[in-house]
Amino acid sequence: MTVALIVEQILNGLQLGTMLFLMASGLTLVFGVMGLINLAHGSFYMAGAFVTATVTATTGNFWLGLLVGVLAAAAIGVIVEFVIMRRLYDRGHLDQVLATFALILIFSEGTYMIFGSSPLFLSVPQELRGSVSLPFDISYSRYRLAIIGMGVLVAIGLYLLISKTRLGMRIRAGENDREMIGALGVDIKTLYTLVFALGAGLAGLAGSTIGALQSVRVGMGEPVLIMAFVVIVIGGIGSIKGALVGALLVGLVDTLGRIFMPLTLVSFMPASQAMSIGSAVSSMLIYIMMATILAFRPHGLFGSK
Amino acid sequence: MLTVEQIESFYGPSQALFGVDLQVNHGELVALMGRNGMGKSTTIRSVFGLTPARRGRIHFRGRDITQRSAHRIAQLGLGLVPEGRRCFRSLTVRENLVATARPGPWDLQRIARLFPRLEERWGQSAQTLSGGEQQMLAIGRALMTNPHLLVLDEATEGLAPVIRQEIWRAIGELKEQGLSILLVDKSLRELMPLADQCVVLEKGRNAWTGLPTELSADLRDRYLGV
Amino acid sequence: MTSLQNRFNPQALAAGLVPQSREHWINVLLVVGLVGAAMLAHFLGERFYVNLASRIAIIAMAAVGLNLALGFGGMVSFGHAAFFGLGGYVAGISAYHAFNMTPVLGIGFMPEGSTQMLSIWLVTLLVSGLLGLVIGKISLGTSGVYFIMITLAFAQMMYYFANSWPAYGGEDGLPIYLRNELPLVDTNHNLTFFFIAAILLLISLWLSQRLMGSRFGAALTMAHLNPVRLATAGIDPRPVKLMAFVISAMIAGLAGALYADLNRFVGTNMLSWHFSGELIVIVILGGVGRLYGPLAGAILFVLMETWLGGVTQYWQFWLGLVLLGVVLFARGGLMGFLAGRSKDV
Amino acid sequence: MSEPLLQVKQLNKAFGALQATRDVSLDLYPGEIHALIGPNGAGKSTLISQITGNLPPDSGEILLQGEDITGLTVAERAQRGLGRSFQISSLADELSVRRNVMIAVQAIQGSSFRFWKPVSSDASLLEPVATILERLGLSDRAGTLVAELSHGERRLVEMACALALQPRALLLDEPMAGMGSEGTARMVKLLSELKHEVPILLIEHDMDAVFQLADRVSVLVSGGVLAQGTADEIRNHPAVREAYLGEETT
Amino acid sequence: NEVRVGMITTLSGGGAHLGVDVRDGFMLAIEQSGNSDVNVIIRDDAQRPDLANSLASEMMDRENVHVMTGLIWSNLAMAVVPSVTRQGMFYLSPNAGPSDLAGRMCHENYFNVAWQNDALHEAMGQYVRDQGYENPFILAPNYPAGTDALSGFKRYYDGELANEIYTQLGQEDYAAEISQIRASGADSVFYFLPGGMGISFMNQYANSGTDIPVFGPAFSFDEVIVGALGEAAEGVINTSQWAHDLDNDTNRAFVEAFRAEHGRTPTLYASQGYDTAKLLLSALEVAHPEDDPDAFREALRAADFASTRGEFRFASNQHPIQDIYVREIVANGDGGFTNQLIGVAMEDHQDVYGADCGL
Ligand SMILES: Nc1ncnc2c1ncn2[C@@H]1O[C@H](COP(=O)(O)OP(=O)(O)OP(=O)(O)O)[C@@H](O)[C@H]1O
Ligand SMILES: Nc1ncnc2c1ncn2[C@@H]1O[C@H](COP(=O)(O)OP(=O)(O)OP(=O)(O)O)[C@@H](O)[C@H]1O
Ligand SMILES: [Mg+2]
Ligand SMILES: [Mg+2]
Repeated sequence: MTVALIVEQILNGLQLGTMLFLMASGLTLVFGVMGLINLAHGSFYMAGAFVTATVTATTGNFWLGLLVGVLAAAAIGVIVEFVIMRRLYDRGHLDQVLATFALILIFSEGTYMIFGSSPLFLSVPQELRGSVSLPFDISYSRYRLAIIGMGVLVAIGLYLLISKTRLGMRIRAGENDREMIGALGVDIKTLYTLVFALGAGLAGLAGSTIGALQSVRVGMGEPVLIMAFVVIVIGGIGSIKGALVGALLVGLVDTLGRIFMPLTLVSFMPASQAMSIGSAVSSMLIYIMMATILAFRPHGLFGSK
Repeated sequence: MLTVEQIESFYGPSQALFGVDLQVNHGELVALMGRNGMGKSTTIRSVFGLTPARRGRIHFRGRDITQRSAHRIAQLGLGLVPEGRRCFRSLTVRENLVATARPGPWDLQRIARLFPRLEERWGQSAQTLSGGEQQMLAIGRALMTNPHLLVLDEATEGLAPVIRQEIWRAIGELKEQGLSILLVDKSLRELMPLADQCVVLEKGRNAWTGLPTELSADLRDRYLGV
Repeated sequence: MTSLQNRFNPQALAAGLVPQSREHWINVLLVVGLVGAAMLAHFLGERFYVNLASRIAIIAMAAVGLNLALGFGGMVSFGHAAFFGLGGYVAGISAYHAFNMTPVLGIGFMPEGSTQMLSIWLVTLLVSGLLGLVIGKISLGTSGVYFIMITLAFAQMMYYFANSWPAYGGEDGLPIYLRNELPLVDTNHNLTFFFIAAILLLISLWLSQRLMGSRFGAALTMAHLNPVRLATAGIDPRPVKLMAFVISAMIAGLAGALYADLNRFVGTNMLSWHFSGELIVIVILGGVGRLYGPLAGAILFVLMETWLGGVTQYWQFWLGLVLLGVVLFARGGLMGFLAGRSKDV
Repeated sequence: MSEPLLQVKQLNKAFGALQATRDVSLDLYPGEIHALIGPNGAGKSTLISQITGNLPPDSGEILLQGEDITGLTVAERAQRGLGRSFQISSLADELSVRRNVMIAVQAIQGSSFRFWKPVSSDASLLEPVATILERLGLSDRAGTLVAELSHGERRLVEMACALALQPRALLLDEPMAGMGSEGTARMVKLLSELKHEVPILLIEHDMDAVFQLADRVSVLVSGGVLAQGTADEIRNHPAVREAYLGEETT
Repeated sequence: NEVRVGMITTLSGGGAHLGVDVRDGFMLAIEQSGNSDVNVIIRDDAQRPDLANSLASEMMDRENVHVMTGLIWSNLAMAVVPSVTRQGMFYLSPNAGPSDLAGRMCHENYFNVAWQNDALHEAMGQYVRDQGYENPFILAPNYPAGTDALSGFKRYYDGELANEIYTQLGQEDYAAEISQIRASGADSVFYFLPGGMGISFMNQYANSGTDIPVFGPAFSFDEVIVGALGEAAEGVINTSQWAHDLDNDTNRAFVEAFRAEHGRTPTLYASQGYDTAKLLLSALEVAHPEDDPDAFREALRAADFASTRGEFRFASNQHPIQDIYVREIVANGDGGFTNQLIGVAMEDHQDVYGADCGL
């Protein structure tokens, strides 16, 4: 195992992290800030990917597809918020869970009805194919680097929005006491619609970009959703910073665990057994990590009570 | 400026107001009085559209606001200091003040002058403020919206006498500056000299309305238990 | 309605859970309906519907378990599949070893499994209780969504473990050749099996009713609604919640054991987060913190699953719509809809 | 004078730079009402929270009947007879007044790990609750959900819960706040009776009430004790007037 | 006299396109036969064993079906097949072939018309060896089908391995594994990653610019997946018991008819569904499963039908003995990509589990 490979694996970890962050940021925003549990977040992820794939296929222009995909996701977000979520803010979290679970079913099957059961074709845009070479004679995928960059931008943008702008303050205030912020003259409803759309848009962005690297198919949102929840919980709900750190942590632990867990076990047991046990453990790794972190920091790394 | 006519309000099935009348004229300070649970806060909630009145009418600055949503009512220039403070926990003092501020004579400097204690805690999160500090913050927050009519529900609750005197002085000043005020408070002593008009509620109805000077001992005894 | 009348009814109030007349009748209706349907189906020779009834009863039982933690204790566990699946695997593994006469877990001194439901149930209660204790102890340090996720974490660990553990079939799962047995009765007879399930369901319902009516229930409710208040009164919320969690785990585990026997199969899907989610959905659907909510929820959910599946390929779409309808238009789930707003709790 | 029932010795608590409690020592004797007054943010509630165990002190110790309880949890202290009311009321809104109070009664009767006997028919619970509600004039509200009470009514329920614990020492954080003149009057009457059963550490900004009730008064200013003494001593204490009372005269 | 066929298959969730093709292939054959006595009841199992189980009991007890088929996934088959066959029901597997059902748990009423799970992997092991590759890098998800896949591969590839790794079930990001492959100095890559996992892997592999040749079973390269992969899949070699350009009359007719009806090229799953129906129909010619089960069973064993894969017969454990072909993914002229038959990896392949089967 060369240094170069180790460095490369660390890069891979960071990059998986940023991918997760793209998804988690929207979730933590809607969830921490509006106090809304949105299981359907994965559906926006899926929606983004499907629209992007379709538009790209018809126009042959990935970037146009990306744009439309993100907007579509946001638009769906607006509709969902307007028609359903609105009625659920003053209900308990549980009603939200049920409603958004229902939405998952509706979106997934709906996607079947529209697109059929086959996964769609969506590939990395020409400009970002192949890889660039970095120090330590590592060559690294251009597209993945681009995703890292995008993740960083989103992180900064959101951080500023929430903690620095008046809009951010109002959103947080609304989370504390909807009634009061209304009584002080802020139209919290519209505000929340905006935030929800933003969250959905981010999910769409994640779906479109990551879809090009993975697979665009029904149900693609669910595993990511779980991961994203893990991330925001580790980081501390509502904290963009937390989401970022959590995402990177999960990305690194997962990636490195997958590689090094078996390697370490090999020294104790026969190779193939080490492989299977190793990967068994590594697939539990992030959950073990989450449990441990929560056991000691019940509100995540950056969460506030 | 504000006229409330025969409003009836409900909490779910249970009725809290059975026809309340109320009028606040420009530059006036009206005191809303009554024992616990008589409907003072409910009246205020109804004015702000938080517990919309099912019957009756509410007009503010010439507009009918009976059915308007809370934020649109507030934007017309109604500032609320709610019962039980209800500061925004997770925001800092400063953020609490600016988050909902609207342009006008009241700004941070002026609040700081009114409540020096708060200025010392600009960066502290509201949930860790002392009860009294929260009260000051709630008042400051309402003033920052630069209202035409300031509504205070038990605004001096839990304040140290010195501070309370401060606040009464402040309220006095505000009145001088022509700000109209509707307030609920138990301490008649400070209220009487300021109030232009007293409205006493009893079981969700108007029991008595008049000048503070006319508020005779037996009225006080009957309606306020003093 | 109910909420009003009970205000002045110290009886109902104090417990907050003694069924109100209307709710009471609906509860009775649900139980009688289920049992009646099963028997009718049997005499019409519709074995399938008998099995369906058993399935409902078992799922409902698991949900009753969850409801104890989620509805009454405010502990939204997204990991109850862990207990359900564990129960299933106890039954499966036990039968497996009894079948090939090998020691359990391949460890020499262990017994060679068993096909006796009673002993299997006992073991199930034990292990799922223990697991509940461990998971609960660690998880109860957290609250809200953190609790949801930490419980999920534990379930996921078990899920991945089971998937990659070849000894008991991994993801392929573990068939049970013959249903495990009870003395005196033939568990392979559908109606008999249904009654076994139904009786255990009723026991767990009755149990949680007593529980919630008792002082423990009162403490649990307060631990849910306002722990600070409870502590100020001198009662530490943690052990109260933990106890509730353990009991809930045991019930879910037992249900799991039955489920494995019903399907003559146990697989990792019994441990998957989808199943945890489904349980939560059923509880909410029925009405959170309503004693018979889980039963109502299970009946609706399973019937929809079966019926819609026959009608259209896109049945999950319609299932979604129905669920959505319930949240939006039936506050407090089915029970809220049928029996009106729940009192006190 | 007899043994102090509650002793606070050299208590210190800082929030970052802010010294919220500075070397505070005070004691509470049987049969007395000891009022704790001071400007807003002086550290009164913080002090109470440390006594009840909601906040850990940085240094100092707290004795209840001579026993050091500094290390105990909230629940343990409550079991040893420390009752409190919160400044910002903390009740279970979704439950009826009766059930809120009942928990306290249940607590002092010991084990909550009784799984069988239904509380609904448990006279040993219902009767004490009824008595207390009677005493606070809440009887007709017994069945009402706390969420449906007016502000003042909630404060009364707070009191009821504290009383139900039959505490050895009672810590009240602004019980009169938002109470209305009549309510205040009733509360004053109640406390003056009560102090013979249980000594009270009373935080209150309503000076009329304080000076009517208090046997002794401690004045807390920016975390430290500025003055201690009888009501009259304090009333005319120049520093106190300057820091707290202002020109208010009674 | 009507014949009721219960088809429990996966029509929703991640793996839906397999079920859909099995169904479409099956129904196509039924329609073509014009046999109006055959009545097929189709239900979606949502890839859930417990649901499949309850559907099975519904099929038997309510719909009174005579024959069952349709299951896609091994774990569902394990949940359903043993209990239904034990109750005397005939089950024809159009896809899943777990080793237990081929071996110690085989049953006279259970016929597998597709393959035993290891078949394609074994054939690929053979092929890779024949092509003279010396250290392949092999990977699969860490679950039974995955471990079976790799052991199947190794059963016929007995040379060195660059590395053997198990990925996570449902894993979507393979950057780490791909880096590993590049660093391993392998001369070939064999992977079995069903469904979305495979698409993700291949996408990322292609994008990473690694040019080590890739081999795999057809499961990861059916026409649908190839469509989703586009040029990313170009040049990949995969083994299949069938190919759409396989040159025999039945197949030509089938592919043509399928394209005509569904406007897409059939996948191997479609062909399996089609063959299953053909087998069923051929046996129905002889006997009705209810009136004379033994004759019906014998007729099935005879496998006297024209298969889309040409030669087809059953081994004693009632699993296929068939040729396994090699296909390469090439551009199909009009911008898309498709599988092209390039040879035979193994003739008369037969699984190794039959030995443990009592039949
Ligand atoms: N959320 C609510 N739900 C139901 N009833 C309520 C609610 N809030 C208040 N009430 C009832 O409405 C009546 C009036 O309450 P309100 O708060 O207006 O009284 P108040 O005059 O403000 O009393 P206080 O001086 O104690 O604040 C009371 O009887 C109270 O019980
Ligand atoms: N967690 C905390 N972090 C930082 N500062 C705190 C925290 N809790 C309290 N404080 C500060 O400590 C000081 C004392 O607060 P405390 O609530 O004890 O005041 P108080 O005497 O009760 O005032 P009041 O009479 O207004 O209730 C206040 O200035 C408050 O801002
Ligand atoms: Mg009020
Ligand atoms: Mg205080």
